[in-house]
Amino acid sequence: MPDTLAIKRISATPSALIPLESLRSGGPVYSKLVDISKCIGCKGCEVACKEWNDLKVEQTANFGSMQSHKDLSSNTWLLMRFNEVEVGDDLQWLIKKDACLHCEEPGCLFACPAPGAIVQYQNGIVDFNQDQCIGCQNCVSGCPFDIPRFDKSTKTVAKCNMCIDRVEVGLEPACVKTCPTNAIQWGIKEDMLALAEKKVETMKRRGYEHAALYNPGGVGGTHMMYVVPHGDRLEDYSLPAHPVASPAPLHGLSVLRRVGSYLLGFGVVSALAHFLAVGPESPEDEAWEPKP
Amino acid sequence: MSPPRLLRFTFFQRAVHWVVGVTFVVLLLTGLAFSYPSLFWLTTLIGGGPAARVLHPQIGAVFAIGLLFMFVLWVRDMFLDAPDRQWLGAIKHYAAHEHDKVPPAGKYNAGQKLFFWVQSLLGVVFVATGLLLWFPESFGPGLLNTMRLLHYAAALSGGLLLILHVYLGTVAYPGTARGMIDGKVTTAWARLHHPRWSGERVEH
Amino acid sequence: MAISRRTFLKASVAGGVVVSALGFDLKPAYAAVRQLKIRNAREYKTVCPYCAVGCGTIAYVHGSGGLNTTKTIIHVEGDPDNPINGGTLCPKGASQMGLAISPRLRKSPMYRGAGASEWREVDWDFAMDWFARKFKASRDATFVEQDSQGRTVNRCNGIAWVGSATVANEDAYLITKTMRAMGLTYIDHQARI
Amino acid sequence: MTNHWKDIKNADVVLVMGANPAENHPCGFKWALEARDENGAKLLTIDPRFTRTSAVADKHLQIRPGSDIAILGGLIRHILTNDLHHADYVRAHTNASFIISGDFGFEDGLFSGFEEAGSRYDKTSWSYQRAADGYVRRDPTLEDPQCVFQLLRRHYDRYTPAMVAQIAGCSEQKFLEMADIICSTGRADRVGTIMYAVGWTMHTVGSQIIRTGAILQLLLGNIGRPGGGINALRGHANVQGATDHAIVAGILPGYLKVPTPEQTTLAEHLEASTPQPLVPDTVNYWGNYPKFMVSLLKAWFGDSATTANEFGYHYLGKPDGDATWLSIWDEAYHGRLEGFITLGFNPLLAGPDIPRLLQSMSRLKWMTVIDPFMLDSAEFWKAPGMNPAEIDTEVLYLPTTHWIERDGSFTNSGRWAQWKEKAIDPPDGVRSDTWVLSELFWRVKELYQQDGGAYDEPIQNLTWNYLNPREPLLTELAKEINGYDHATGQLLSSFGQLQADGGTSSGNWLYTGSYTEAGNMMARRGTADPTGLGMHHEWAFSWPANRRVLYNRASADAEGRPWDPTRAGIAWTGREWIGDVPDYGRTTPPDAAGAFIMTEEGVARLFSSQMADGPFSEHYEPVESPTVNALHESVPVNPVINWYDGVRETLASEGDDFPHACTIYRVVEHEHFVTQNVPLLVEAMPDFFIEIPEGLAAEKGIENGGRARVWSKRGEVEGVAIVTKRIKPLLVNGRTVWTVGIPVHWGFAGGTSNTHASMANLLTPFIGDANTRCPEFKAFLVNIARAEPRAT
Repeated sequence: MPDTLAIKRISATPSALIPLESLRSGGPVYSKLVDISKCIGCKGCEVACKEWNDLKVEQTANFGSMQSHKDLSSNTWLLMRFNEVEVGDDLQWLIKKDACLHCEEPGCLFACPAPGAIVQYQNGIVDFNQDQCIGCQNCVSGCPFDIPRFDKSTKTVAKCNMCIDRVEVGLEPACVKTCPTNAIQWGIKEDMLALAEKKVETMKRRGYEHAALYNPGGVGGTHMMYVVPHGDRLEDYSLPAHPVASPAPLHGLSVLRRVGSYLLGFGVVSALAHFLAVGPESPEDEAWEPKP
Repeated sequence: MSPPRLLRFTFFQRAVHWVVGVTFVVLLLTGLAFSYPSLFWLTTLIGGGPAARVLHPQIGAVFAIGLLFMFVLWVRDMFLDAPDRQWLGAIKHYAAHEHDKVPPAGKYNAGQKLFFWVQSLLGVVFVATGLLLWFPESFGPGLLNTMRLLHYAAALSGGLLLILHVYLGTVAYPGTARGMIDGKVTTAWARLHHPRWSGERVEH
Repeated sequence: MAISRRTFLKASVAGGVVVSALGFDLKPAYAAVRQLKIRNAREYKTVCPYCAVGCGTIAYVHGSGGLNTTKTIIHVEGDPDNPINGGTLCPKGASQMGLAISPRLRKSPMYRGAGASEWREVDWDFAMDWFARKFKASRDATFVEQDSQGRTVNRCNGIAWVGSATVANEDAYLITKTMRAMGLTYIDHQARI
Repeated sequence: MTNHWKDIKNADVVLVMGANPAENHPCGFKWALEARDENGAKLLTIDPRFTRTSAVADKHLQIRPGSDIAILGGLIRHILTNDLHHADYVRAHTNASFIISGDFGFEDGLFSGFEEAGSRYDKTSWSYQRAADGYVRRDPTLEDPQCVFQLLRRHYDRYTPAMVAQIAGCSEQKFLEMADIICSTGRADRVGTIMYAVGWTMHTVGSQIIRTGAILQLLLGNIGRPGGGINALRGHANVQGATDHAIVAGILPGYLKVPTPEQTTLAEHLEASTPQPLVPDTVNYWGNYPKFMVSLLKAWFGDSATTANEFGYHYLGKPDGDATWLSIWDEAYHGRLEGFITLGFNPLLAGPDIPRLLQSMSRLKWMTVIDPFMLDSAEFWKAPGMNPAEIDTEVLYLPTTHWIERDGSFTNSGRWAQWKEKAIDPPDGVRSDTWVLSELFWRVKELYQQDGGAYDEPIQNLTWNYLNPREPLLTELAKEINGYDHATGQLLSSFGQLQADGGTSSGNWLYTGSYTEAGNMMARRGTADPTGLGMHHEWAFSWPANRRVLYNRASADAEGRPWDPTRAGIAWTGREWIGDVPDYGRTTPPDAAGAFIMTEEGVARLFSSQMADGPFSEHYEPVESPTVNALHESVPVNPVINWYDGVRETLASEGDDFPHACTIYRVVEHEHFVTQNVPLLVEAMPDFFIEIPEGLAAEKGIENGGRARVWSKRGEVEGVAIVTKRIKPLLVNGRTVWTVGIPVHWGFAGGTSNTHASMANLLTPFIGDANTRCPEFKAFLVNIARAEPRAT
């Protein structure tokens, strides 16, 4: 059964090595669409995610917020973040569903050195495979949205897998199914884009003149998109304005990789050149004969 | 009849050297595997990706201990003296095998001494950054990135040193490796490469 | 002696390539999707136990129902056919399996005597006997057949029943029926608070 | 709810006040957002806090806890001064034209007929003027100065925007912006709904707040219409059903009345309980009261209910006064109550004034707690500050099944009774509620048979015709509730078939039709929605008679044409009504009777003499208020509330330092106390907290995430401080008033979280509404200070 899911990319694996089944056309490409103007921050999605995926309950403590956890973790793949923002007289309680956006150009996958630890399916889902994960956390650096989280006990990294077990059999992810106000919707990405357009219009009609779709091009678009009432205040939702698939730390790494290969190559070549030029120096004339 | 031999390294010194050497090679190979997807197959040498991920820092710990012993064992011999400075001035003659233009070296020539110091410095970087990377959950991603870059940079420098070290110790100067295998070198070798030391240790 | 250090290295690297080529299996990379956990579960249509929106839910239950088995609830999610919630559930509803299997559910009657500082586990026969006798004693002691003006009132003043807004209609009805027949008038539930 | 959850999608304006549905009814709230986005409806919140509902609303107005009537009164004035009411609706479907006695008046905060001594009203002057034919005099022009419409105008004229702002602490301008939107639905083509909950009911003027909301909706012509109504959002799965089935003081199933001592015969009871028509053209459906009552007695006492014994009328206890929640506790407090039984309920934490409840519980002889979980109430003798050795109350705890281990039906807030399947078996050692109840019944009955005792005839004669008398099936009970025709032995299909002669039985007339010969109507799963309005007549059963919108006759005009054809409730075809199940005779012509068939007026009451505290509403301050009553200083609080002995001393009085308003509430992650047993929810909202406005926190040196202490005259709580922008300071009568918010969900009996036994109801006052005695949880006074961090 799982073989029917067509694969688009596999971490640290040249496309030539991607299994043959994946040459089939991919089937539907899905996307979540989160309408922030309908989100009431009820944490239904957060809880449904944990329940469906059998994620461990964590000991939390109220830190002066309606937010449950301070941050995502390997056992909390989805977190509702709350932010009170005041612009003049206008109080806005901004509530964002924070979880993997499933980038079309997944920085995590590009950064991953372990073949098969991150797989991108043609339906848009980017999934982590803990069996192959080596726990190096390059994916954490590679993610422009700061999503993957390391697990101390398993020494692997985990994040939202878009309930791939449900999607595979034609169900929607648990967060989508449960969302009480239909703030999270699910469907073919093209349909979701059309719906998003409608939602942006609705928001503009309601007076949110900066309403916008968040489907950043720097990562090739995402498979969880947001419709944001305040498109001009993305930072208040902690949404990066211009995320890219290879953020700065990875640049450093790739530069270093290149320098490294030149350096080691240089080492080998110069040793060889030296040897050819001057040869070995050994006391052979005298070494093997005892002195008279 | 075998040629007369001088004891260059004790058993303990050789053991320490090989512990450091072998662990470093394994670390370098697994490290390369982690940073170059095309070399990921190297992890297979020690049981595959996850095993390599678990073993790398543990081997690193052994490496660090070895390095510490190495430092203690050799540090007294590694301070540069006046002839060493002259030796350094004539390093190109040394490389060109112009034997007569190179000031005589003691047990260790100045290049070897510098190698020691650079290696020790890199060792500190390895251990410090490696420790942080071993327990990444305790540190922020920014710090970890810096540490990871430093770790990689040190690894690459170390790799370069390894190439140099192996080349010089084997192909370039035949007979050298024997000192690290059974501990003994020929007097001829010693006279050639470390005349001052061979003078001190004239065989009876 | 025949194998120098260099040749040894060469061999091992080649060996590594061979080993990896043989052992390098992509299969797990995409076969790791876990199977749908409710795939063989039986479905029961029920209603969320919390607020009064009345969300339809489906309880997924493992166990064939055979004589030697007990049913195990493994998951609850919204009933998409229900016109009210259309399959959605709030965090309480979405985690209601946690209530159904809460480790804090109790399985035995407990009794606390006057002045005691701890509970004592008791069996159902003791419990119900105690309950009925206390009930009758208090009813007998406080029952008023006629009030001071001689009007028939037939009420039991000494016992109060409270709850519940969380039981089914049929239970609620039986509570009212039984307690009113016993003459109780102090009857109330969560509607007021 | 007059309407139902999905119907909210049909509204043009959704006013959420005294409720926080995003928090407490998220899945029902979706329909408000559907209206907002699909209809272009305006979603408004009026609340002491900017809530999760406010976060998605178009506008929010912050008010002081307890100032609701001022706001609503201001809205009524706004309508009447600007002629925004739905004139045709008001004329056709309300008692606006009814003429009231010339003796009726209102002065200085008191309606006419106030009796100082008894703190009650003599309601004689609150009556209609009668014409020679005995029916009420009416003035269709609404010009008569004594007609309800004119009285209404005069009464609410004092609620000027300035006065509203002064009382509620909001800005006049923001109030008016809100008013313009709310009052925009007084037209045929627009309709608005109100969603309210315990934010309205839990006040000393709770019932009157709701009445003011109802008056508002009637003036705007919104009652009975799809997308309209006044909708109480209930907080437990079966509050509605348990109320319908009358686990409630003062009523019997189907809102029949508990007999009183004065009603010495069934005939007297029926006469007193059966209203007489006040106009010639009213259906006066409660005229059928005798049929409902006799059928109930037949259901309960079967063959023992005969005309000879007045159908067992005297088997029912007749209380000598109020028997509601607060009175029960008061009986216990004074040592008059011996036994206390609680089932599926944690009464101690439910408050108010937990310290007082703890004392009350210690004075009981015995208590039985029946619940799947060990409750704080059962362990009251272990509460902080209690010494078990000094408490002689014997306590029995019985573990029982919960919802998923039983079938049966829950009736939701929208009156839909939905049948649920049993999913799993209860574990060994756990019994059903029905088993416990039957066992108690049989054991008591047998004890009486053996030993005799107080009047046991009703117990011996109670019908118990169940296959397994020790554990009746819920389907058997459902059928008993539905009722039988005794002549045929068949299940009834409509309460129209009920008889007053003992020929029928029905445990609850409202549920007749829920389990018929055609099967269990509550278990129906048809999803068809031909009207597109979300009525879903084939899904479950909605009382009464599967009607989805109450008073739906009022959704059409005098001629039976829907006010808005795109949102027709029912429509007259010339021969019959189509659409929803009509709240009217199916073939009764539109002009034959008034639209409100349940009233003896045939119309809805803008003026009602049935309330204890006035035929109109009036703003009275909470018993603990940070300010004077700006309307009438001499009558600050509701003059007819009941003061239990010793309660005045537990309230903040002059000279006490309790400057801040406080209100309590639920959060979305918890449902009262039971969810403390669900690990995922404890994770989602772990700790007791206190919501503090930024300015107040700064003044007190309280840091966000630090700890704060809040105390009232009755008790003290301590918890994590959430310092928020969502509560602003209010300018009330010239003084700045801060509001502090506290959630209710925590207790002391070992929830999975560490709460330090901070319970919101340690703070609340032991005082209730004048009509229902629902306690005033929502507005009281506290003080606040920083607390030092404590090890958790």
